[in-house]
Amino acid sequence: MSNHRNATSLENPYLPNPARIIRTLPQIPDHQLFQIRFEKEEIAESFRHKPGQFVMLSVVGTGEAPFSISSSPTRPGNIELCVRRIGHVTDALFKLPPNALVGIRGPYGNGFPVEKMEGNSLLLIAGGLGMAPLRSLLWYALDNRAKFKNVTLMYGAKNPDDMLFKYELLNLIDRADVKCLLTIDKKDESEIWKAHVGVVTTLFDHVEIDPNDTYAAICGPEIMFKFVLDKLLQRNFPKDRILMSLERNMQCGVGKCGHCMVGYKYTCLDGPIFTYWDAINLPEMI
Amino acid sequence: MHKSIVIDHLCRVEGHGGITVRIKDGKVADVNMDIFEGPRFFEPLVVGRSYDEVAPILMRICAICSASHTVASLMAVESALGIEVSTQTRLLRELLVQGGNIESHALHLFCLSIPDFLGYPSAIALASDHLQEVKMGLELKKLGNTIQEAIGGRAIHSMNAVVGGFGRPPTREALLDLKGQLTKGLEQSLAAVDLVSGLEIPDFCTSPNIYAALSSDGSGYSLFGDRIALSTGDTKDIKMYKEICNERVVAHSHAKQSLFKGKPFAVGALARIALNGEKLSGQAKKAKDKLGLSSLSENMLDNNAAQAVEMVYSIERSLDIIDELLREGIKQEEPVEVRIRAGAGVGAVEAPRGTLYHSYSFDKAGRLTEADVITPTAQNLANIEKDLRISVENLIDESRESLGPKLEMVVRAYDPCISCAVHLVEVNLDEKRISKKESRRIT
Amino acid sequence: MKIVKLPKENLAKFVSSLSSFGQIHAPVKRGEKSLAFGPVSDFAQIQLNYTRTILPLKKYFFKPIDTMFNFSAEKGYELPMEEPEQRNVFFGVHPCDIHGLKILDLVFSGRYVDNYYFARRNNAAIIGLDCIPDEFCFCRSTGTDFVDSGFDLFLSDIDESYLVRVGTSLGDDMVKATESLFRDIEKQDREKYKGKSIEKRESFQIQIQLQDLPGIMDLEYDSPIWEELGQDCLSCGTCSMVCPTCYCYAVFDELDLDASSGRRMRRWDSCLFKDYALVAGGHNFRAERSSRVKNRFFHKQRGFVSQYGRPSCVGCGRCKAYCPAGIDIVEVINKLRSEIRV
Amino acid sequence: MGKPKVGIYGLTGCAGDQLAILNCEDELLDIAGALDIKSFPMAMSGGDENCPLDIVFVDGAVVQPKDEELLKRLRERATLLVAIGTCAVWGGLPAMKSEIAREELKRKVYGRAGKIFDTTAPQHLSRFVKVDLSISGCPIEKEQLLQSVASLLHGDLPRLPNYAVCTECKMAEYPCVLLEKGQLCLGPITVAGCKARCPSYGQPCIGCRGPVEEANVSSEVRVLKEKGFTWFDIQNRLRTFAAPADCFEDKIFKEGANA
Ligand SMILES: Cc1cc2nc3c(=O)[nH]c(=O)nc-3n(C[C@H](O)[C@H](O)[C@H](O)COP(=O)(O)OP(=O)(O)OC[C@H]3O[C@@H](n4cnc5c(N)ncnc54)[C@H](O)[C@@H]3O)c2cc1C
Ligand code: SF4
Ligand code: SF4
Ligand code: SF4
Repeated sequence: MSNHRNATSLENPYLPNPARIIRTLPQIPDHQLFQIRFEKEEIAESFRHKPGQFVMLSVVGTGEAPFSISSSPTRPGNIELCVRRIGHVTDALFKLPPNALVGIRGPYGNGFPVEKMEGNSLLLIAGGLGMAPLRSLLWYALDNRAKFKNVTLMYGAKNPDDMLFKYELLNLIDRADVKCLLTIDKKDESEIWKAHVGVVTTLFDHVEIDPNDTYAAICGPEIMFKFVLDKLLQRNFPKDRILMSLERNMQCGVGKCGHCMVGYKYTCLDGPIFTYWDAINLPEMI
Repeated sequence: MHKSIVIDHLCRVEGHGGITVRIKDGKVADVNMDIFEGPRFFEPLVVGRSYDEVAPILMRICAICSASHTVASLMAVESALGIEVSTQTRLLRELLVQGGNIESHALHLFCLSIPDFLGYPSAIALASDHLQEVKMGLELKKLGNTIQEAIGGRAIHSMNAVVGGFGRPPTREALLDLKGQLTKGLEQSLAAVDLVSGLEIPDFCTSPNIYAALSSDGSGYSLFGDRIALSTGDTKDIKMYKEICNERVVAHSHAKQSLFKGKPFAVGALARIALNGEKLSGQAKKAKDKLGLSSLSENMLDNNAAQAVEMVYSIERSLDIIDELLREGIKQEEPVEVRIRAGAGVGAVEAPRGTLYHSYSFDKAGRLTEADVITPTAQNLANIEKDLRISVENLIDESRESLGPKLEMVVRAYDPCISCAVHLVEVNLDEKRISKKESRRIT
Repeated sequence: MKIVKLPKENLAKFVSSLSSFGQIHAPVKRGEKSLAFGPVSDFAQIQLNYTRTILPLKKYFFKPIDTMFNFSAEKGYELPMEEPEQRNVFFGVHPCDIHGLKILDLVFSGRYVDNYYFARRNNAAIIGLDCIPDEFCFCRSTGTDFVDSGFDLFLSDIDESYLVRVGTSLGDDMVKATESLFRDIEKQDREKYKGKSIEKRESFQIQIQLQDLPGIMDLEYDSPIWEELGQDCLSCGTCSMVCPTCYCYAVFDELDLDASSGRRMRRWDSCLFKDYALVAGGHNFRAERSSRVKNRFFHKQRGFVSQYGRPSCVGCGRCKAYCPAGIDIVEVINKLRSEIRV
Repeated sequence: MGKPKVGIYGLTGCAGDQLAILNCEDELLDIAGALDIKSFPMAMSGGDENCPLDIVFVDGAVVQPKDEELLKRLRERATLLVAIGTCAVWGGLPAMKSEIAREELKRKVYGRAGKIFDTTAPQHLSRFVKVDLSISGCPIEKEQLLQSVASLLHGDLPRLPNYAVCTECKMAEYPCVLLEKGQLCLGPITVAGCKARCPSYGQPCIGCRGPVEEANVSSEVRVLKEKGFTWFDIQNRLRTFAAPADCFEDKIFKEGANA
């Protein structure tokens, strides 16, 4: 007989833990921040994650989907997920009544290599919903400010109404310990927008970066990746200091179902954070 | 008789139909049973198809009597190609047809007719006051479906019954299981007879009818037979079915009508009981006597009682068939091998609503060259119009509101494939009696 | 390893005796030509000289469709009451299929352990049986024509007897339970076994080189072969279903009519399906059928090697034998290689 | 949340999918209890033919102007329109094609009297209106119907299989009728959901559920030709249940004829 006789005694990694949506904060159209707390206090208290990790969220009767944890591990207790309404599960999630029961399991994925990143400068580049995972990293860095050199955020949205965590981020603009560069693609005459205008890459003109003591973390739509990478590579950024979060179809989150496989890596186990070096070595990664 | 009528026919009429009645000067001018169901041109479309494709296509003429269509179609193909099937196949096919009969009759009685007699719009509404009865009806209906599924592979549109036999005959265990369910069903069908015996049957559509049904050589009541017997005393070989079903195209209908010697005739459960009722035995015979169906009925509304009797019959017969199959030992036999040749053949089955004919010709490559399908409802249409006319004449003084439902009741008694059985009655009464020439058309 | 001998005339008795160790499953006829593993009550049902069953043994441990747990609006997600898994004895498992199970063991263990798989796997006894390759088998090329572990007993045909290798203590118990049926092996048995082994080796009709394939796959990533295969492939999923090492699955929730309770289910999935790499919003990472076919080959022959140090193909020939479009893994590999040579 | 208001209607077809609803004998009263069935002409009298509906189930194909009118009216009344059955989803048998033109068919069946009937080229519902959910099958499978009703009650659309009959056939380990018996099987290009009913009885899939998304028809045709089937027979089978589907359009047919 096989040598896995004791495996049954382990807990079931697929079974979601009961949790409740304790608060929903509308962000922009079809995007909401969900504050979720595990029903079992011991789980709520002991739950720890790394920035960049994700959870599998189940809406009872509809299904399950992966979401990055938007809150920082430095502020445990509740988990925050910033969700875009786009399909079955997310639609059902948006329709749930207050305090609804959901299922959460995780955290999964590798997360950002924060230990390695410590002692370096951070350059966070986000577009659209890409801010969701980067927000976790941002607050992790700000709450552990002494461990990092310069912290810079570049975040672009189509217009001010499309900017996630807008007020939270606008408040950072005046902070001295972080360089928060917010930009919108185009400015409308009527808008009172004091920050930058133009695509994210134009923000590179406003920063000095030393590629050899900086980690860049990029998260956003595909086309943004391409242009941002061009900029970073022009500045001779080492390919293994460029970190990116990838999205794939995930049905299990724990490296079994196969869907998130790229080349020979599982996005759910070996990712979702990959270095650019990984990416160019994995077929179909980007 | 219109000589110009082509030989091919439209088959299915279930679905969207209607009634148009015109009364002029206190006299009935026109009574039309209209069929608006979109034509599907089954017969010419199936021309050119290989012999084994014919049944899967033509069984889909009708969902509710697809078992009968399947078997009639296979019999016609086999008769054309000279294929002899095994006794086991014949028994299984009969079982399939009995299953269809149980399902169809239960559906008609409990979901369409009984609510009618008791003044409810549907079985669902009926269930709020008579839950047990409705549940029983649904269980009987399910029994019919279970048989069709076990034998035909699917409750609607069997795929297991094929030319020459069955893809996979049921196992002994499956038959034993059916037997258990049938035994329970027999009790319920007797309760259904009691229920029907309590219904008050109005007599406004009473008039002499000519009945037609298949007649078998055997001693028992049957849904199969090589001859057509009529209550006029005439008999015909099924191959001569056209002499009975002289079809004509009528302007108000997408379906054609049948006349025998220029006269309308009726097929269906009541016709069968009228012609072959003496051959019933066991509980079915008792049920027939209990429901007073001993003499030739002139009231088509008695068809519901006839269906109740047949439900008992079909269950008893199914039990007999299963016993015979078990006695002989069910064999996992392959369908008979087909030797393709040119030929023509007719298959006929007593479907729930009456005699169903499929008639085909094949060329020497086994491709269909001609198909003719006559459904029971098509045969009944002229008789329905006759009964409607009588009813209108008998009820001429009634208001439009009370006349309409009664006419629907007449149509529904024929069980003309369910969807057209209900609500498509357009009553156009005399202008003098109604200010506007309004019409009521639902759907 | 303990090795004994079972005279062929004792096989029926021995197999019947196994029922005290669990329900016996063995290859039985399915249709006219096909075979399948199924429960047997009568030794005569067992097809001893079979080549392959339609599905490999994975169907028992990783079921085609399986309930994971239940849910309800009030209670959330709950594991159903655990029923003790039935003990099964699988008789007549060929080496490639044993290797297939060993690969699934790897996949379903690791950091996260798939209990559904192991609960059943741990209640299974495997009795292997040697075989003669047919025109589809290439397990010699994949190094899976012999096994040295993963079975409780393994039977090799040495003419009048079976040479029986005892792989586990459970296997030993099985032998012990009917000790009188077994004999000690003698010198000529050992010679026969070696002879048979050579005979088997020489009877392979297909040989392919796989050791350097990962590198070649990388080189041929953009080969026009993939485009051609994409045109032929029907995306029917057959290859994934029948493969002993395809383990992908999809998860879905099945609701009861009350619209508030139900079950979370999983079913076998295939990377050949259009939806496989589709993500919300409509982006499909493998929208082209050619990229999906390529993925299947890459995962088996390239990706799995990086992950687990060996390809996941065990050379059972099922995908080749059952692909309606006639896509032939051996031919594909040979084509990839010959393109290199040019 | 109140019970959804529901209508169940049929256009031109065998009404098998409405019957399939009635065939859920064990669940029928529960369904009727969970839904507010406003109209179901096949099974109830006195339905409300004007009220707005949350969900309308429609079976049958559009083969005459009357069907089109009814369909459009139902679309206006309903929030969600669910096509049930292959006729509604793909045209089904009413849209079956042959070499003969429709006018000719009419003449053949009705003679000169046929002139009085209006018919149009048979089409599936999505050619006329937006269809929110398609449940195919000839007839639909009870399980899929119940699954769909449950999801609709829950406020979602169900996720129905989007893979081929072959997959289900293999999952159930039926011998392949194409390879083992050499039968003309459409399993590789037909959408799953029936649990491979026909192969389970040793019969070929005749495609009654219509094509799977992205069906590779040209490859299927090639495979069947290699197995020795004539184009005539292949073509007939392909255009039995889903002739109007894009994947069976003329181009493919020309290719198939020549291939
Ligand atoms: C690591 C990771 C982190 C993410 N983080 C975030 C985040 O922070 N915020 C956010 O908004 N989104 C995030 N996403 C994306 C998010 O997971 C998707 O938006 C979510 O899965 C949408 O689910 P849905 O059911 O609403 O959408 P759907 O489109 O209905 O379904 C989503 C997935 O289910 C599959 N699916 C759809 N239909 C079927 C079917 N019939 N059968 C089987 N499968 C089907 C699709 O392939 C699709 O990938 C993340 C994704 C990943 C991988
Ligand atoms: S890829 Fe093909 S030959 Fe290899 S193990 Fe899978 S089914 Fe067998
Ligand atoms: S079995 Fe063949 S046709 Fe089917 S998905 Fe696999 S490679 Fe494609
Ligand atoms: S196997 Fe094919 S023809 Fe048979 S029921 Fe399924 S889809 Fe219909």
